[in-house]
Amino acid sequence: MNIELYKNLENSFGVTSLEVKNRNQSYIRVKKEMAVPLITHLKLVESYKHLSFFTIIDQIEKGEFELLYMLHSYSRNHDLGIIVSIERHETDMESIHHLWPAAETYQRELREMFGVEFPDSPGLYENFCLEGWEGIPPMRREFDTKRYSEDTFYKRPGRETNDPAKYMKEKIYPSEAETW
Amino acid sequence: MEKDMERRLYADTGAPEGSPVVNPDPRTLGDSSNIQLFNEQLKLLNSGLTEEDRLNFCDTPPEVIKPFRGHWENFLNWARSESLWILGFGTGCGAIELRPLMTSRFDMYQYGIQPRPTPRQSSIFVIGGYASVKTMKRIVRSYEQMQGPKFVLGLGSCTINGGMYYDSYNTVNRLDHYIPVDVYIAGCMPRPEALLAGLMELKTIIKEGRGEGANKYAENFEWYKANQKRIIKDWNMPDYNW
Amino acid sequence: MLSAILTKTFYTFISLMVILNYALLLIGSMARIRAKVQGRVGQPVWQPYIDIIKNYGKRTAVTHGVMFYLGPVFRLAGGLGTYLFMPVVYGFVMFENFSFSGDLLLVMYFIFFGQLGMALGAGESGHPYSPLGVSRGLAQMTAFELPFALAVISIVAQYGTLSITEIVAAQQGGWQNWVAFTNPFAMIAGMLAFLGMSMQNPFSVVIAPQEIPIGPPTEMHSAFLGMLQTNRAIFNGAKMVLFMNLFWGGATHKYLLVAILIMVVKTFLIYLYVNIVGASFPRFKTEQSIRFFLGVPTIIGIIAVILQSI
Amino acid sequence: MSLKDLVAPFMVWGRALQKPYTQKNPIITRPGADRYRGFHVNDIHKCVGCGTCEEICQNEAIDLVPVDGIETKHGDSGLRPKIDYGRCCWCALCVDICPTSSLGMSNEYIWIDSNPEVFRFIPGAENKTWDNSKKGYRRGEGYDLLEGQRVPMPMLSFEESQKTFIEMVQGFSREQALREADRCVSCGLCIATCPAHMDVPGYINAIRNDDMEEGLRIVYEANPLPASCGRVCSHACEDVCVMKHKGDALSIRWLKRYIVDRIYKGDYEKILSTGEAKNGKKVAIIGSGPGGLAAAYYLSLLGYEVTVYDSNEKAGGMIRYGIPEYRLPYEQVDKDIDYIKSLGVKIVQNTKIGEDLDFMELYNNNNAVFFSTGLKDPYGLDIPGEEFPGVTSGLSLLDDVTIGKTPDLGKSVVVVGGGNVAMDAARTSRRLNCEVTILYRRRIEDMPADVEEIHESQEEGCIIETQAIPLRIVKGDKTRLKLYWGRAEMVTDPKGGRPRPVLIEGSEEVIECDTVIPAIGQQADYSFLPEEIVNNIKFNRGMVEVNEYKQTGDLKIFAGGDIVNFKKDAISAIANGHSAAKGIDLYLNQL
Amino acid sequence: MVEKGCANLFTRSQKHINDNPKLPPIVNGRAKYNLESGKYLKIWQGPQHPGITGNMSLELTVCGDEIVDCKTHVGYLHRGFEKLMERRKYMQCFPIVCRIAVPEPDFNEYLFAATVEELAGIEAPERALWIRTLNLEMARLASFFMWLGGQSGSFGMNTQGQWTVTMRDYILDRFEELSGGRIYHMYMIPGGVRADLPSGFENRLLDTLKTCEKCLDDVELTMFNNSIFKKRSKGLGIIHPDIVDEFGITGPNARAAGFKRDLRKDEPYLKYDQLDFEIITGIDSDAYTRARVRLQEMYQSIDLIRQILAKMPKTGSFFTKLPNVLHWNIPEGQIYKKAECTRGEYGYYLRSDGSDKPRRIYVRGPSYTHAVSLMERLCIGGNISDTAGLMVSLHTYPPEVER
Repeated sequence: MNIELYKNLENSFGVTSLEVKNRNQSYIRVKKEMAVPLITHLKLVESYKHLSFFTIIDQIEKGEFELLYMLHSYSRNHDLGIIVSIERHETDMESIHHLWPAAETYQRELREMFGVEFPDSPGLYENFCLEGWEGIPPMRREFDTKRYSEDTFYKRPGRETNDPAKYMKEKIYPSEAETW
Repeated sequence: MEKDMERRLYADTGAPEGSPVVNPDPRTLGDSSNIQLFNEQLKLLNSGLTEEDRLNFCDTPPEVIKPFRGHWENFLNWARSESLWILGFGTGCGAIELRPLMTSRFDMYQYGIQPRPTPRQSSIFVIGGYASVKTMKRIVRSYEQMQGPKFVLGLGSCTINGGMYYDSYNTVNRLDHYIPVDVYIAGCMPRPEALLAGLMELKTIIKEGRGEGANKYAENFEWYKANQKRIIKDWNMPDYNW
Repeated sequence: MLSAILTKTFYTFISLMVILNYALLLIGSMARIRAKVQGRVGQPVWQPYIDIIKNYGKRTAVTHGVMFYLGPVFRLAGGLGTYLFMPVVYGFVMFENFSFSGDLLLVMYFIFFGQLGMALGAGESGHPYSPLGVSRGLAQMTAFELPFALAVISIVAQYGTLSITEIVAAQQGGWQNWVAFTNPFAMIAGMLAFLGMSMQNPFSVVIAPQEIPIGPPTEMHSAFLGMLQTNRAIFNGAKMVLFMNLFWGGATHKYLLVAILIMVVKTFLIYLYVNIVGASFPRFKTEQSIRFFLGVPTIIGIIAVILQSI
Repeated sequence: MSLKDLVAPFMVWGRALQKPYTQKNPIITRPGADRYRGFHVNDIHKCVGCGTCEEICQNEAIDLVPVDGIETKHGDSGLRPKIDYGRCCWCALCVDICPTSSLGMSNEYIWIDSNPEVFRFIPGAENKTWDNSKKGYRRGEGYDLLEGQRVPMPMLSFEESQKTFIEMVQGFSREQALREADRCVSCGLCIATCPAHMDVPGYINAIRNDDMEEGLRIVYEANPLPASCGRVCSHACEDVCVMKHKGDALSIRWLKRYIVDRIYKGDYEKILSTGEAKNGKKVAIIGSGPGGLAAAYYLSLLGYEVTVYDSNEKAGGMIRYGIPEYRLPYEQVDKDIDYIKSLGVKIVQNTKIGEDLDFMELYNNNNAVFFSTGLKDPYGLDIPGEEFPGVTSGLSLLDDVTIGKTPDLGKSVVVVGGGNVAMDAARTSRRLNCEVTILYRRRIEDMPADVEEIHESQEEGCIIETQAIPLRIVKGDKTRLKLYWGRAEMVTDPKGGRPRPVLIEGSEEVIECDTVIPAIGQQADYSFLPEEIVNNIKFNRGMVEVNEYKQTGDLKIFAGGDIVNFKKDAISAIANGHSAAKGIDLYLNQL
Repeated sequence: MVEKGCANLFTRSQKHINDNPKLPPIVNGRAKYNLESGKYLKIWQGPQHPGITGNMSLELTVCGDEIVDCKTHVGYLHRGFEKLMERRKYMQCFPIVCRIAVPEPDFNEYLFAATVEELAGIEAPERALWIRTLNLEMARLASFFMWLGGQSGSFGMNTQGQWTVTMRDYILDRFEELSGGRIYHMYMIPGGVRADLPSGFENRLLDTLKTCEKCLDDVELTMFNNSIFKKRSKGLGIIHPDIVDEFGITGPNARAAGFKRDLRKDEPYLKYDQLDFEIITGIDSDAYTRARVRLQEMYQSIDLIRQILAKMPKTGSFFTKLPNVLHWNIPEGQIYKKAECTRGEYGYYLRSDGSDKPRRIYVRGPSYTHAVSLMERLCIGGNISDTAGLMVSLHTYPPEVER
C-alpha cells in the first residue's frame, strides 16, 4: 500500500496503525462509524473491488470483536485488511450487502457464529450452518466446544489413560516418604 | 410350542454374540435416569408438526416384523445380500470414496451393489463419517423412510467414537445412539477396498440372518427417539416417517 | 371350448415366461455391455432377477392411498396388454398370444395406458418429484407418439391393415420385404420414436436421476417396485417385439426354436441400438426433447405417410 | 451443429473394445503403498511409554495403559500406547514424533466389525496380522519433528582448562537455554529416576516460558542445593531421558543451573516461601553435607529449630571439600548454603561430635537427631609400599586444595581408581602441573565416573591405563616412587555378574612417579556414636540400616547420605535429607 | 453474441427480482411466494439428491419447470474447524486442515503451512517448495478429473464420468505412494514436506500423465464435441462480467468471463514464477466455456507437472528443523495467504497471539460465494433440469463453505 493512499485515508477517514506485511498486503484500523464509508470509498474510488472475505476475531480479553474486511484490488494487486473494533456487548454493525451482494452470506454466518447483528442485511436471521442452535454462538471464545460436545453427544465409555510420571511413582516409589 | 420356537429363533437372530451394541439395551447405555426423564417429556405424537400437517403423517410407531423361518428366509436373505442398493446420500467426507467404488476402477456393480437415488428403494445407508446435527436430522428421516430390512454401514472412525471431530459442537460422537449400525469400518478415510470389504462383511451378516437393524430400531424406538431429540433441538418433523 | 381356453391360457403363460426371462436377461446383459463402454466389468447378467426377488421380499411397504397401489398394477397391465395383443413369433400358436383379436391401435393404446396408470399412482405418492417426472413423461410421450403414429399410419397405408399379424405376414419372403427396406422413412421415424419410448439417454427425462431423482417411481418401493421392474422387463420386451414386427419383418421359421432365436437376435440388436445411442449422449431437457421429436422425426414421418399415400 | 458433433459422441464405444479399468479383486491385488499410513505397529520392547504420542495426538486417540510382561523400571514407564480407532485420523504425527522410533504404521487398512467397542488395541501387544509388516509408514530420513542434538555447552578449551581452577563449564546463555529446553517432550520419565524426584519437566517448562522464578520454586521443592547440583549432580535423569533414544539426552543439569544462575541470591527470599511458623521443636543435624543441609532446609520450612554441627571450617561437606573448584566454585556452594542459613538454620562449624561435643548431649537436648556424616576414611591400596611418603589419598588432596594448601605432588602422579574422586584428583593434579596417569582395574566402560569426566580428563592430558592392577610401590631412583602394576584380563562371571579382572601372571610394568594417589573408595566412621546408640542402630556392611523415612533402630535418630544409600552422590543425600525431614515431622507429630 | 446473451440473462434475472409485477413482493431481501396459490411448487434439491455436489441443498421454488426462487442451504458438513483449531496446537491443526476441502485437500495443507511458516519466520527448503508445487498441480489435476465426471454426469452422461474418476484414482495412487494417504495426504507440513519422493516416482507419474492425457483426449472428443452436451451447456448460467467482482467470483469462473486473473501469475507463490504457462480465459462465460477453460487447465496442469519434474532439483533437503512442535509458540501477528486452487482464490488468514495455539484461522473457500450467493442468483429463471449442471459448472465444494 503506498503511503500516499494511507495519508489520504488518514486524513479523510481517520485510519490508523498501518501494518505492512509485504508488497502485496497491509492492514489498517478504523473506527466503527467510519468503516463503511471507508470501504465504500475504497471500493468505488480506489479500485478495491474484490471482497476476499469478511470475518471476526474475538478479542475477549479486550472485550471487543475485531471485524476484518479483507479487500483486494486487482489493479494494484494488493490486499488491504481493514480492522474495525466493536464492543463485545454492543454487537451491531452497519451492513455492506449493498456494496457486495455476496457479503450477505458472510453477515449471515457471522450473526450465527458470533452473534453480531447487521441490521437490514437480507436473510440475516436464517439458519446458515446451524439448525436450532441454543445458547451462546459457538465461535465466541467463551464457548467451550469440548465441554459442549461431552455434555451433548455421548462419548464411548471405557477409556482410561495414565500419566507416565504418576504411574511410575505408583509402581516404583509408592512410599509416602518419597519426595514428590 | 411353535410360538416358543419362533421367539427363540428371533431371539437368536436378535442378539448375536459379540455385538451387544447392534442391539442396544436402553438400560445399559447412556445415562439411564436421564433417558427415563426424557421419555416422560417425549411426546411421540408428531408434536413437532402443525395441526394441519399432522394429518398427513402416520402416528404409530414401527413394529417388529418377524422374519420367516427356514429356507425361505435364507433364500430371501441371500437375495437381499446380493442386491444391495446404497442410498445416494453422501452424508460426510466418506462420500468421496464412494465415487471410485461406484465407477470403473472398483466397480461395485459386479458385486450386486448399486447406488439408488431415493431412500424408499434403498437397503443400505452408508454414513460417510461424521454426522453433523443438521445432517443427523436428515439421516434419521431418510433412514426411517427406507423399507426394512435395512442396513447401516458406519464408514470411518467418526462413526465409532467421534473421530477427529470428537470435540466439535456440531457432530455426533456415536452413531449407534441414533440409528442401529450393522457394520463399522475403521479408517479416515477408509480406502475403497476397505469399504468394499465392509460391504462383503455386511453380505455375510445378512446371509447369516443377523442384519436385523430395522427390528432393533422398532424395538428400542423410544430410546432412539429420545437420543435423537436430545441433539436435534428444533424437532419440526414427524416422529414417524413411513 | 374349455380345453381351448386352457390351452390358450397355458400358451400365453409360456409366452409370458419366455418374454419375461428373456427380457430380464437382456437387461442384465445390456447392462454389462454398457459397463464395457464405461470401462468396467458390470453387474452379473442375472442381477435383475435378484433385484426383483429382493424387492418382492422386502418386509415393509407403505402405501399412500388406493391409486398408489393401482399405479404399478395399471403399469403392469399396460405392459401385459402391449405384449399380449401381438404375435411374438409369427406362425406359431404358442407365441401368437391374442394377436387375432388385437390390432395396432390396441397396442398403441396399451402403451399409453401404462403410462397413465403410472402417472396416477405417482401423483398419489405425494413426492414433489413424482408429478414433475409424470408431467415430463407425458409431455415427451405426446411428442414421440407423433412420429411413431405417423410411421404406423404409413405402414397401415402401405399394407392396408391394422392387424400386426398381417403386417408381419406381408413382410415375409426375405429381408427385402421388411418395412425397413420397403418403407425406410417410416422405419427411421419409428426407430427415432423408439429412442424416446425406451427412456434411455438422451430421452431419459422421466427418471433423470440428477434432476428429479428418478421421477415417478421415487416413492415406489418393495413389492410396488418389484411389480414395476417386472413390468419394465415385459414392457421392454413387448416394445422390441412390436418394433421387430412392424419394421424388421417379425420372427419366423419352420422350427420354433430357430424362430425364437431369430426373435432374440433381432430384439437384441434393436435394444443394442438404443444403448449405443444412450451411452454416447447426455440427456435432453424436456422441451429440447419435445422439440427434437416434433422436428426431424415428424418430418420424416410425414414424408413416409405422403410417400405411401401417393 | 456440425456432423462431427453428431458422430464424435459414438467414439465412446471405442472404450468397449479395450481392457476395462476395473481392478480385479482389489482387496487382494492392491495392497497399500509402501508408505501407506495403515494400522499402527509398535515395537513394545523398544517403546518406553513416554507418552509423547499421546501428547501430540490431536484426537485424544491414544491412551497409555499397562501391558502384561512390560515392567515399570527406570527409563520405562511400563505403559504402552493403546489406540482408539474410533478417534484416530491416521495422520501419523505419533509416528513422526516417537522419540524411540518404536511406533510405526503398517500398510494394512481393513478392519471391519459390527461391534463398535472393539476398535481399540495396543499395537504390538495384541497379535494382529500386521504386527510384523515391514511396509507402511515410518518416519523417513531427513525429516524429524524432534531435535536429537544437544545445544553444545560453552566450555573452556582443554588447553586453557588444564592450567586453571576457573570453572570450566560456562553455562548456557538465554538463547541456548531456550533452545535446549525446547527439546524437552515433558514426558516425566526422569522424575522417577532422579533420587530427589525433582519435577524436571516443570522447571524446564518454566525456562521455556522464561519464568525463572517459577522455575526456582519448582527446583526448591525437591532440592535446596540447586546451584551445586546444577553443576555436579550425577544426573541419573539424563540417562533415562527419552531424547537419548534420538541422540543426546537433554542437558537437564545445565538447565537447572541456568535457572539458578539467572537469579540473584538476594532475590531468593522474595521468590521462595519461608515456610511455616516455628513450632518450638528442636532437631540436631550432624554433618553439613548435602544430606544434612537438605534435612535442615525442609525441617526449618516445617517450623523446626534446626542446628547443624560440622567438623570443618565451612559448611558443605563433600560438595565443598570433595569437589574441585573448577567443577563447583565455592561461591556457588555459598549461594545455596547462605539461603538455607537465612531461613534461621544454625550451623555450628569446627565442632566434631564425639570430640568437641558429646553425642548424648545432642540426643538429649533435641527432639530428634539426624546424621549424615558421609564416608570419610579412604580405603588403602593394600599393597606393599603404601606407607611411603608420596602416597596420599584422593580426598586429602582435594581437601588440601580446598583449604588453600598447595600439596607437594612432584612432577608426575599416578591416580589409582576409576571413580569421580579419582578423576577429580587426577585433574586437580593436572592443574598443579603434574603428568598424570590413571590406573584402573577394569575396562574404560566399567568406570563408575561420569562419561564426560573421563572424557575431559583424557582431553586434559591424563593418561588412562585400564585393566591395570597395582602390585607394589618401591622407592624410585630419579623420582620419588616406582609403582609396579600388572595387566589384568576380564573373566566373565559364570553366575552372570559383571566380569572380574584377574591378574595375568607374569605381566608386570612399572611407572616412575612422585606421588601415588589411591582413590578407590571410602568408608564411614561411626566412632562418634556412643555404645548404647550403636547397639540400637543396625549396621549392614558398614552402612546404617534405615526405614523409608530414614529412621534408624533408635526411633529418635535418623540418618542419611552416603552412609545409608548405595548411590553415594549428592542428589541421593539430598533426597535422604528430604525424606528424613518428612519422617522427623511425622515422628514428632505422632508424639 | 456473447454480450447480448449475457445482458439478456442478467436483465432477466434482475427483472425477476425487481420489476415484474407478476412476481411476489420482497420481504427482508427475499421474495415471498404464496405457495397456497397452487402456482408454485417448493422442492428441495438435496441434501439427499444425486444431482447435488456433496452434502448441501437447494430450496427451489418452481413455477412449472422454471425456477423462480432459489435458496442455498449449507451447513450439513459444518464441523467448526475454525473453532477446533483454536483449541489445538499449531502442529495439531496440521492433520485437520486437509479435511476442509475433501476432493482437494492439498491447498489447505499448503496454505496452512505457508501461513505458519510466514509468521514463525521459517523458510522451507528449495526442494520442498518444488515438491509442494508438484503436489498442488497433481491435486489440481485430480480435482478437475473429479469435476469433469460430475459435469458430464450432471447432464446424464455417465460414460465419461466413469473414466475420469478412474483417472483421478490413478493420480491418487501416485499420491498414496508419495504421501501415504489416498484422500487426505497430510504431506505438506509446516517446515517442508514429510518425505522425499520415492524412488522411481517421476517415471510412474509421467506414465500416469500419459494415461490421463489420452483419456482427456477421448473426453475432449466425445464430450466437448457432443451436440447434446453443447446444446445443454451453451448459454447456461451466464455470469456477466459486471457481476464478477460484486459476487467475489474467482478462478475459472472469472476467467471464463474473460478476466485474466490467476494468482499463480499475479502473485506467484512457491515456484510458479519459474514455470512457463499462460492464463487461460474464455469469452462466453457460460457453462460450456467454463468447462472448456477447465479442460484446458487440465492440459496445462499436465504440462506444468512435466515442467516441474524437469526443473526440480534432484536432491537436497526437504524439511527444515522446527522448534519442538509440542510447545511451539508462534510470534504475535497476522497474515493472509492465498493460492489459486481449482475453484479460485483459496485463502488462509492466521492470527496469532503468541501462544502455542492459533488465535483465529479463517479459511476462505472460493465456493463460499460461488455456491451460495452466486448460485442463488444464477438459478433464477433457469430450468430445474439445469440446476445440477449449473451447480457443477460453478465447481463448488460444500465443505469449504461451511468448514
